[in-house]
Amino acid sequence: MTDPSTYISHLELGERDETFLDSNELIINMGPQHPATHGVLRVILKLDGEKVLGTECVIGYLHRGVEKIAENRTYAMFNPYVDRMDYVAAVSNGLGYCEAVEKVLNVEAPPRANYIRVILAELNRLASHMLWLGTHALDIGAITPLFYTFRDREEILKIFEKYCGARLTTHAFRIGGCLYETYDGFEKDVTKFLDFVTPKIDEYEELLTTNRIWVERTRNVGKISGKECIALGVTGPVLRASGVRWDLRKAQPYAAYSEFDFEIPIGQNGDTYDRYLVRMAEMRQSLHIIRQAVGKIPEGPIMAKVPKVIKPPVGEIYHSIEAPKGELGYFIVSDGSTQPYRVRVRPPSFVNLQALDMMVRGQLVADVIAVIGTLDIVLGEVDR
Amino acid sequence: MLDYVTSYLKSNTTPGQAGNLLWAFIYIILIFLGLSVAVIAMNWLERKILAHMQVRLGPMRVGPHGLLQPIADAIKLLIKEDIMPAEADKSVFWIAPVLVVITAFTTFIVVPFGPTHAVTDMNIGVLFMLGVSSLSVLGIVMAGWASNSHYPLIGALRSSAQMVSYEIAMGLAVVAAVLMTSLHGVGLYGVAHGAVGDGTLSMIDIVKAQQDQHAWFIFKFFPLGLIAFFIFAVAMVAETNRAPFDLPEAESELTAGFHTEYSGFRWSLFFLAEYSAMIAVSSIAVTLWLGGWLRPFATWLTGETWDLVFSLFPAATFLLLALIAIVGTLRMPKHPYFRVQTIGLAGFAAVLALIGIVLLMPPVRDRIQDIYWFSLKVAGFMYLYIWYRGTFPRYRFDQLMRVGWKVLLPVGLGVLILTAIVGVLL
Amino acid sequence: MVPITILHYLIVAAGLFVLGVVGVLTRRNVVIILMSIELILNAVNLNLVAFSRLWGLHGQVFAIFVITDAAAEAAVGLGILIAFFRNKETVNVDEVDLLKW
Amino acid sequence: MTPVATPFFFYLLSSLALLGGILVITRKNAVHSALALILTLLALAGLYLMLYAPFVAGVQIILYAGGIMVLFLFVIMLVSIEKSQREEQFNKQWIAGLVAAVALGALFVRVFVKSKALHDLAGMHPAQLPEQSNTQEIAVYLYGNYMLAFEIASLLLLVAIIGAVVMAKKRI
Repeated sequence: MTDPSTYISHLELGERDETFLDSNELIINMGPQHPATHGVLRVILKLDGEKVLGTECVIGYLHRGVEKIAENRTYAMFNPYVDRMDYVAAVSNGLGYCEAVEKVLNVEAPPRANYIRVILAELNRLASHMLWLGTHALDIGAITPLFYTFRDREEILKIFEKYCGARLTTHAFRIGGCLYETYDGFEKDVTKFLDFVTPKIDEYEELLTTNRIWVERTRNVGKISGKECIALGVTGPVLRASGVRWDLRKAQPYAAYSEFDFEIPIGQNGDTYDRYLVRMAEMRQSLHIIRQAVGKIPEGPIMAKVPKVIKPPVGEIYHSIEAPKGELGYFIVSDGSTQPYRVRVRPPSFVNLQALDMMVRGQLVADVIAVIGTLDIVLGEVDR
Repeated sequence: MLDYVTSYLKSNTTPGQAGNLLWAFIYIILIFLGLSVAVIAMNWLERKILAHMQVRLGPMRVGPHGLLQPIADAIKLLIKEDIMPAEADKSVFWIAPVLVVITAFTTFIVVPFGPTHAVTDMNIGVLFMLGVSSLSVLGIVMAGWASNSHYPLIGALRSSAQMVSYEIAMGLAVVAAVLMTSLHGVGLYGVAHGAVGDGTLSMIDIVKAQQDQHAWFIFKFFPLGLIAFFIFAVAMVAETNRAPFDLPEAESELTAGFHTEYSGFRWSLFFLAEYSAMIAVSSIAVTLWLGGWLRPFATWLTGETWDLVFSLFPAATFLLLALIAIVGTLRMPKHPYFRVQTIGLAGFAAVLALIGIVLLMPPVRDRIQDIYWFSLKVAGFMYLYIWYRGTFPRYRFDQLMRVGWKVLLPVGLGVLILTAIVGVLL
Repeated sequence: MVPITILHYLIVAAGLFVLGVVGVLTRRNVVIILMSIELILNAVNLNLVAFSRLWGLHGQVFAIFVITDAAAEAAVGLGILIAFFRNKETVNVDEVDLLKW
Repeated sequence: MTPVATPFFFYLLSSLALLGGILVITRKNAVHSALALILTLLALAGLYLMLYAPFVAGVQIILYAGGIMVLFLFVIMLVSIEKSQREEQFNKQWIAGLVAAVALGALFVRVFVKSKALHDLAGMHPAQLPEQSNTQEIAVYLYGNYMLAFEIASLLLLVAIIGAVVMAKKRI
């Protein structure tokens, strides 16, 4: 890991590109303290006036060594740490980790736990997309959706708080199932929330989808084809907006997803507008899934039989789930002790961020902002 | 003394034309104070209105309903440390905000708040306003360059390119309106008498022409006046660098644009200039298309009764505001903690009510009407500004230029030509 | 106080004109030379407008033409300046000593 | 619009104009020069107002101060000025240039002192121009007597636009 403060970029800064009027290129440091880089991302921009000649992301400002910490903690102790990676989708992180360890342990969570997991994970996807929508719109200059989405996200966080006592870094699941039984009126709360939020999503769309300026700012901006996405390993809504129908919830169903009927929304052009539409459709699909799940949560235990001291057999496992931002994978190597030998996280934000340079080359500074927003990165996850 | 005042008020000229330095001075002071109050009020209103559009409350802590918030902010800005970057060009850095403020305020010399309520009436009034307001671009370029930093420089370049481009469309729209002052129009759009009269660039005479022709220019040669007005209304938002054309200070892209390096008092000067420029361009729009100080329905609803009804509007507005404040007072939580705030709000309501009652008096009522209608129209534009900001995303630079050069400019030219043809032929 | 006559304006114009000539003849920076030319044009304009006070508006009309000219001149001059700067990386007028390179 | 305190404003504005002119030719930094030139231009606009030429004054402010000078500032920012600031400010033949300019100045002084025709001018009563319709009169001249010149001026501007683009842009 290079020290970010002394890091020199590979942008061939000395080399001159062809610029309009042969003026000098401008090297601009966007971030790490910048209102639109969603945290402490530093992007070095090489500009010809307003046109982007090249970019270079410098990351690591939020590096906390999560993967190294895992090697010094027991499996159960590491569980809360994963919540701190993608802190706007903590539930999904925990779900992925718990399922990965369950896979190493060869246990399976009981159906009731799986249903609760699905409901919470989908609620979390909604929350994550809402946060994305608000900040993305704010970056493009529409300030109002931010407040609308925060108002509605608050309702989700209230449900989380009621369920497990925490709002953001929930630590909702345990290895082998869930620790907490649903509280009285959980179903009622969730249903009420569904009824509350369905018209609200229409409200967001009303503000943006047909807004001329919004369409002009996002259409044909940051285009990326399905092939390029696959080549770069880009996943999640970004991949789906490029027309690739790939969703791990369908491709390799985990938790209880195989029991629900839902669709994978895809786009055609792979531009920022399509990604917006795909995420909006995903929010609707999430509502659809939750509505199915909440009606038929099976009775039964919420915790599988897991030994007090978790000591998985020697072996390695890769398990990935569809987090709100893309494929979130955990690669766990067990040496038979109580602590993992190695945990490697495949964070969707980190991989998706790679596409930034390809997407913004030749476009304008304003598009860099739009593309950073549309990639939906969380620096806690990029840097880990 | 009183005789002198009343004799002046009856003289029916502006102080500048009368060559009366004392009155010109008084008017300048009044306009300066009024503008400052307007900017402060605008600050509070923008936060409140925007907040309510965004399902939140806005400032609530400083004073009842945050009424004292702008004052608290002003004090904060004034006593803040004044930071000047080490590598900045000191003199230019210093002059830039002053220049911007001076140009913003100078334009108000020719703004007619009423037939006699202007500092002076220049026979190049519109030209003067456009010219002086175009000078503010210099201040912005200077600010961006003097900061010696990348973001301000890009912001300044964006801003100047934007202002220079939209000035052209704006000028064409203005010329179309000026042309209308000389065309009385008959036949199809017939109001009366055909002949081509004298055109004028004077702000007061433009409003008088609208009065004589019994039509606000926004309705004249329908839809030509409306299109010209629309062009101006778009260009003026771009000209003042407000959303959705606020690229020069696009927070998410350039942190704060040309005033990134400014802080404290100097920054507040930019703030002041921005809001007074908004009021200035709105005043041009009101003068040219919306009949300036003329009351609405001046030709339809005539007669003594209607005159009386319309002259009661200023008082009614203030009384309504007072009523709202009283309701607010009654709805204040009954808790000792809120006692000061409740009393403050009640006092505010009392002041508003007092103003309203003063405005009911016939001599004041007749005098204040012009100013009231003018301010009301300008306030409408101010509300639009806030509304835009709450609704629209931001344009991208190339799109902005495309709108300016490929849409507004040709349409403006077309409107100008059509206005001339319609005016002369029909 | 002496009443202000046309002569006063002519003296100011002459002063500006001389300042402009000094700038053109002595400075090395092309940008400043162009600005000095603007000074000269403005001196002429002041003369024209001053005379128009005596003999009708022709002077003012001509002043407007001069301003038009000044705009054209500035555009072309600054265009040349940019081309020059691109090739030589300087705005020093002493370096302009080749007709073609 | 009767100008008040005419001599005072005349001396104020003309000294500002001359001060600006001096600053233009003496500043090291081209941006400062440009700002000084703006000062001169605005002072001259004031003088035009005093000469009952409001339209020319307006055009001066819009075109010169608001347009041409912005162009100047743009170009100054485009070409880096740090280098030219460190260099020698005056060219090789600055002595000759200064002498020539001073000689011109001396000629002007002599003309102003000696010329009888000019002194007659001073005594001449200014023509009473129709102040209110000044702008219209100019328009009548522009589109009447000087129609051809007006069209040629527009052509000139077109040529200037194309020329500037051609020269500033290496590849089209």
